[in-house]
Amino acid sequence: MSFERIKPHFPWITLLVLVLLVGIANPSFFDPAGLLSLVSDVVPLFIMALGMTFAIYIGGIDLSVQQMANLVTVIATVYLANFGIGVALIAVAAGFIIGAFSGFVTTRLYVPSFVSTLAMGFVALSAAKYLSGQRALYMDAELRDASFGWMFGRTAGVPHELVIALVLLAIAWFLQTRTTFGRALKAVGSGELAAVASGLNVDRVKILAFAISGVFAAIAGLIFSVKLSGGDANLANGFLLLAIVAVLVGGTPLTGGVGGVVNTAIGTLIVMVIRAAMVYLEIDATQQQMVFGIVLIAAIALTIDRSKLRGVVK
Amino acid sequence: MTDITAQTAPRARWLTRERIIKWAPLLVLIVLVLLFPFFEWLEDFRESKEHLYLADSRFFSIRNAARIAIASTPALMVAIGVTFIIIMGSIDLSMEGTVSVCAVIFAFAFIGWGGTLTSWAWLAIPLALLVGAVLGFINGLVHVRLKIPSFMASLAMGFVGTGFALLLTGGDRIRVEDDLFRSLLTVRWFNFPIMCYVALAMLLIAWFIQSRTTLGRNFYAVGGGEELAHASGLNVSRVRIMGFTLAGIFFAMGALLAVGRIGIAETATGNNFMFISITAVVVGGTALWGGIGGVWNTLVGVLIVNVINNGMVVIGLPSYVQDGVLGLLVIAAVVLSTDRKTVSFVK
Amino acid sequence: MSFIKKFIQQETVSRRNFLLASAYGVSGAAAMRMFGPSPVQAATYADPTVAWSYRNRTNPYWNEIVSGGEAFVESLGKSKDFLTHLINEGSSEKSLADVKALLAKTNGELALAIDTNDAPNARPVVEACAAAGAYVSTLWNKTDDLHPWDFGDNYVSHMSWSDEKPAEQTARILLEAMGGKGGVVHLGGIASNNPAIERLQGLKNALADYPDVELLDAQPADWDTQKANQIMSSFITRYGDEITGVHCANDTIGYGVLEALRAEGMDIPIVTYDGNPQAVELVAEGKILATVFTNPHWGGGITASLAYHAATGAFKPSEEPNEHREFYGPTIMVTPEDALEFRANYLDNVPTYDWKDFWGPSNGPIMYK
Amino acid sequence: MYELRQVDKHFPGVHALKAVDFKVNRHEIVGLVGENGAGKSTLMKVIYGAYQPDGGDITIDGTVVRFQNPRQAMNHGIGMVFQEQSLILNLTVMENIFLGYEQQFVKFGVIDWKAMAQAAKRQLAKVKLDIDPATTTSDLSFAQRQLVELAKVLTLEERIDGDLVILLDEPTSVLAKEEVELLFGLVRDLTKRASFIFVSHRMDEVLELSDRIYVMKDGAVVDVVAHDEAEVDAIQHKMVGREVDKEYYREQKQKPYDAGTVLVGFDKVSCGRRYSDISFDLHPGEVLCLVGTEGSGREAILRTIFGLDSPTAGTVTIKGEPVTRFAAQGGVSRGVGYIPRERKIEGIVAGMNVYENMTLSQMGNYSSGGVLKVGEEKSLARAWIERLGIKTPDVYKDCGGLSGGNQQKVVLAKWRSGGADIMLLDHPTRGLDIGAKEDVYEMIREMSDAGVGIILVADTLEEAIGLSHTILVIKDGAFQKRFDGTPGAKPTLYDLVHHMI
Repeated sequence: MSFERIKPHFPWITLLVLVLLVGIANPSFFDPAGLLSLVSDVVPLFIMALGMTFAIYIGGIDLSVQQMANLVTVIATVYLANFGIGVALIAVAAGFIIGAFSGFVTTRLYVPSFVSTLAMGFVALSAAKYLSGQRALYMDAELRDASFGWMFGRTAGVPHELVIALVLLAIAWFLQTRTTFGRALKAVGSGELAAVASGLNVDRVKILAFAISGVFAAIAGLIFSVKLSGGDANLANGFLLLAIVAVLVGGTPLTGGVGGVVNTAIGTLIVMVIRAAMVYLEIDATQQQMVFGIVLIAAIALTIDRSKLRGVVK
Repeated sequence: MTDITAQTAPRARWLTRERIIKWAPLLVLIVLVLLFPFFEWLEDFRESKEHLYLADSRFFSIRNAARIAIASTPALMVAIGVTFIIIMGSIDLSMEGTVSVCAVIFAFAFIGWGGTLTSWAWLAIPLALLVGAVLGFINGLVHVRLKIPSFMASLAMGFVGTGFALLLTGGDRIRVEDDLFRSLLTVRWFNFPIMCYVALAMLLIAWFIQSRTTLGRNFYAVGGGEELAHASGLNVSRVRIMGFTLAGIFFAMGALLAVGRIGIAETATGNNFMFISITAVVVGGTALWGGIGGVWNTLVGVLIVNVINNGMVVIGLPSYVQDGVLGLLVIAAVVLSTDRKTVSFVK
Repeated sequence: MSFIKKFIQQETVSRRNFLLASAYGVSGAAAMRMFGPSPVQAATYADPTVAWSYRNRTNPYWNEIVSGGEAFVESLGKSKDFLTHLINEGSSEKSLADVKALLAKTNGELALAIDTNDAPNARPVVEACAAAGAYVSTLWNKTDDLHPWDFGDNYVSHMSWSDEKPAEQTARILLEAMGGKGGVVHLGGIASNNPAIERLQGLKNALADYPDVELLDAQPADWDTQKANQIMSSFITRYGDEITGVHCANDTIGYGVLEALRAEGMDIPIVTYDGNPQAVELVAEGKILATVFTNPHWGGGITASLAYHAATGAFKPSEEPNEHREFYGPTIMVTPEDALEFRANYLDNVPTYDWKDFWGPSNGPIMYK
Repeated sequence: MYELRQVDKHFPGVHALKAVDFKVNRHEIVGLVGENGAGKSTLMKVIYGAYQPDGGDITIDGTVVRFQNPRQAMNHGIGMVFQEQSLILNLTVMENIFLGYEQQFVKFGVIDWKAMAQAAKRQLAKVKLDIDPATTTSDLSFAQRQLVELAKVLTLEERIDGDLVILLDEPTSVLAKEEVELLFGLVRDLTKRASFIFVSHRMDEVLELSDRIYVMKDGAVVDVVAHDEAEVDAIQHKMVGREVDKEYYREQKQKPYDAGTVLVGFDKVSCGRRYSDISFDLHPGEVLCLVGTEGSGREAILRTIFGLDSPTAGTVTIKGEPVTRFAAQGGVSRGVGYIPRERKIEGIVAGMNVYENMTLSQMGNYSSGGVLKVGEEKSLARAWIERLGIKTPDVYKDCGGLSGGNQQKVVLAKWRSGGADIMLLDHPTRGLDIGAKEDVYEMIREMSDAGVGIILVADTLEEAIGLSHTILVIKDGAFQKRFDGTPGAKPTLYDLVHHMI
């Protein structure tokens, strides 16, 4: 039984073990400033994974997040001059609308989220290409600093990015555990039919989950855009699979109802450590991807709590 | 008193809702095939040019059909492979890696063993299929034995595959120049290159597996009710692993045709197959929750996706709206082919 | 041209004009007060780590770049493995994260050569290097408002290629081969990439002198062979025999186009770009009319060399003139006549370059429009 | 020939089988009766190999055997006809019949569909079912599917040389009278070849068919009676441990309802093919029982009231207001509570704890501005745990880990605490042990006293008769007859069955 009791803690134990392994192999990994910088760089990915958690938590998936972020980098860059910090609102609104539409297509039109979000991602990509005129755009530095300079300073040595991430994590955690919406999410993820039979408006909950995923993706895109002070229709490429991996490795399986945003924070850190390990352990460039895959299988095999995957494993 | 021993009454109406939904993907395909020539006609009409609908269409021509067929063949192979998995209610995302590895190993072996089909190099073909089978088998083992949901297991296996292909090539691309092998693309029978017939043959084999073999039928049993199938004495784990192995073989076939089409094997050979093949499967009417659909649906799905891609360029749609239009059309196609009355909820 | 396309293009043009006016109009000059660290006397290192960060290993272009980087470290009397590789897989996020990880690992004792994958990513990479005291040289991608001289010594140099002129030259070769009439299609790179934009512009410049040639269509093929293959077959459907020439944004696109033509039994002139060995081979066989060699081997080596020598203090970047900090790389036109000779000189026997001759083969300062 | 000796089976928190001795002789039909939760289904699962016993032996002809899975049991001649539909609906009839044993029709790797169809025909002929074996199973009626199940098990006849033991789990629950007789005729014929274990709730049928009857209670065999000595009353007494009397269904607590007020009004309501032209009124304090066979439309009526299904014709009024928009949220806000039959799937959310489940339908009452007041939720849960005697270590216990009766209590608590005054109970006692059932009956009476209108779809007819004020018999979606259930003047089982089938 003691093994059963340890199980839920596997994600962070895995993280700890990985950190120790890398650190032992190369002690410079433990340099606090370096670690802090590593962690703050993974923030956009983390925020995207945070949003994705909501989609996966109800048993779906959101494949539009990367294109959503692409679109937002373009929106932010194009409209910064007109609206200043107001582009944040536009970005969030765009994320909400596109996410909600994906959710609508999934719940009301019965298109599996795997396909509906993929398709909506294409729509967002088209919008990004159109808005950007298919060019890489960059922000005017003064305008960027005036509106979003606060995002990248440091207070008492703590990067503001990290603070933003923690605040968003806190919000997401609060949403998940302390609100009626979060409770409804859990009910939908663990037992949709029971949620229906309890009179919950399941469709609305699901649509909202996708909308939130869109909003977080938009925030991730915005931060990334400001960080890179520019935008184009491909800027956020490479986020999607990593964001999914971060959620899964954290121990939120695709079956829904298990895991949550804190798991995603751990999952993102695991991904970060694995990736940094490639650099720290000097893995040969041609071997990195294969090593990543193998470590991933091991990490997932360790972190998923099979006793909670009720029924058959598909 | 109802007489239970009698045959269920034949459907009175020919055009039932179920039947329409069953054939919806094909209807969508036909509509698309007629729609794009309409835009061509409209364009010429606006410019007051002579244009007889369909007859003067460039899209609606044998030669373009061949082009769409060529573009479809590798994706069709990959999509057929994943169809079996989806019928079981699982999913396989490892195709990009598997295709790359098979393509690269095939090319190395082919070049190394003589470089032409008339030498022992033909052995590279069975070797590639074997490699595909082995990768699929490992994928299935990871999924079934480690009890990792197939989504995660195959996603990670896909990373491993792509990484392995990169390790093999070191980033180089290998040209396969043998004229005999390339006759897949260059030699045409009845306007269609040989690779189309190869793909057709593989489709028939897949159909045969699906409809005439125990394994194929067991996929449906697992997808229709895994626990019930288990209770009936079916070795579900074995069926699953076999399914992933079979999918690997079809991925390898896709790799061979992809190399046949471009003449180049590289780590990037597998790129873009993942989303296109799963989209095609779903658009064709095979449900992601398993049990329904089949390889003919997948053929229709692959054709729908490729017809859209080809047609959008042919009618001169600007490139930046093409992605969005593809997305919306895919949603529309899936909506039309989903029987909303039999589905309780979808995630 | 399709009316749908016309309509949307008109829309785009007005949108783009609006966009340019808004993005560039307010303030042109880049201000580095808040973000960039103020230039200070930079520390130098006796034996910095040398790293190359690039897109992927699946494109022969990057393999050439890397071979240059490796040749350079070997010229230092070290083994090839001394060069650290960072591969971003087309992800700006990974590109930046990997650089940060390496900076942390080396504690800033780093000479980095990098293509940042996307222009906007250059700024945070350079800023991170400067903040850590590392030395960085960039290749290809950076935004126009980012300049080495704003960072003292740490941002050593930026090399790019002016693709417009060479692309125009290949286009002229193509248009001549077409007999100055007919229709041409262009298959481009990832639309937002600078080289993709310049190479298409080169074609358009050349077309101005050939009024009888129509640019039938131009679509992005994302530097991808398979995508190029599919787009080309669709072009053949749409335009059929109207296509009498193909202008490709790079060699890998060209391979896909050639195979599409081969499937149709068509034989029309095409030109490409980059001068990969396989493409040079095809030029020699006459299958490709021209490609442009940008000498990625030299580019890869010299970028690493510049960063390395600045890091060791062998030269002081801030004392160099601006044209030594931002300059164009060399371009060599490869045509069927000189393909064999070219191959013998550059590919079969890779020349041994003097990696301290930083600016010898370069091609003048970068000009902004 | 087939024998279980001192078989034990434990589940977390439950001693499901207690030293069970069980024996089947050649050519014998053995009846197995017991209340739900008495351990019948666990025993059957042990017999056909789905569960492995923790203690004791299984012997065939004196040899100890151990089955790892159902297939091994099948290879020893033990087959099962399932109560729940165990056919895979997207497969054809013949594929279902030979699922897992297709190899006999495979020549050179190819399935010979013709041979399989012929073989399937032969199997179907055994159960006198004349359908095309290539029919997709989902197109069959429930009764046809039941016969296909039997045909599937009978393939053992060809496959196994030794003795056969066939379990029939509630095979008659969806069959009409003639069909039942046909089935019994078949079974008697087949005793030449096989032994049967017959499990049913219909006591008369068990008595009619079985040579010996095992009676189970609380995981143990409490009696074995021979056919000739069997008496319904005595067996029922053994099953429930005491007289099945008025006390059991709390008939003494049944009080007249308030006929002046109408809570739910159905006026000529139809819902597609499920039911048509149904009219009734539900009053405060009334227990209205819908009686009919499986698929007769009982559940669909409940779902309409709750708002899950929209009627196609007619008017539904709840508390005087005609319902125009059918959605579960509307049902809940009108004070309707629904206790679904599939307790584990629709009743509770496994993976959520006790208080989370209890407030699921009424989160608005335990939150302000969307923020949950977890403290109040917990005190609510504690109050109801005490009030209903829910056995759980604490309020944090995952409801998926509670026993069936306690799960049902959580569901009841969910609705009662939310103030529902119209309760829809779909098989509320299914799978509960006697004590838990009595708790449920007690609660039904309590609710009834409190003026709650209850519509009940009961697990057994006895239950329906015992509990209800009013009984509506429905057959094939159409209203048949209304019975008044005033204590002392209750209809008999026969009255109801007569109209049901």
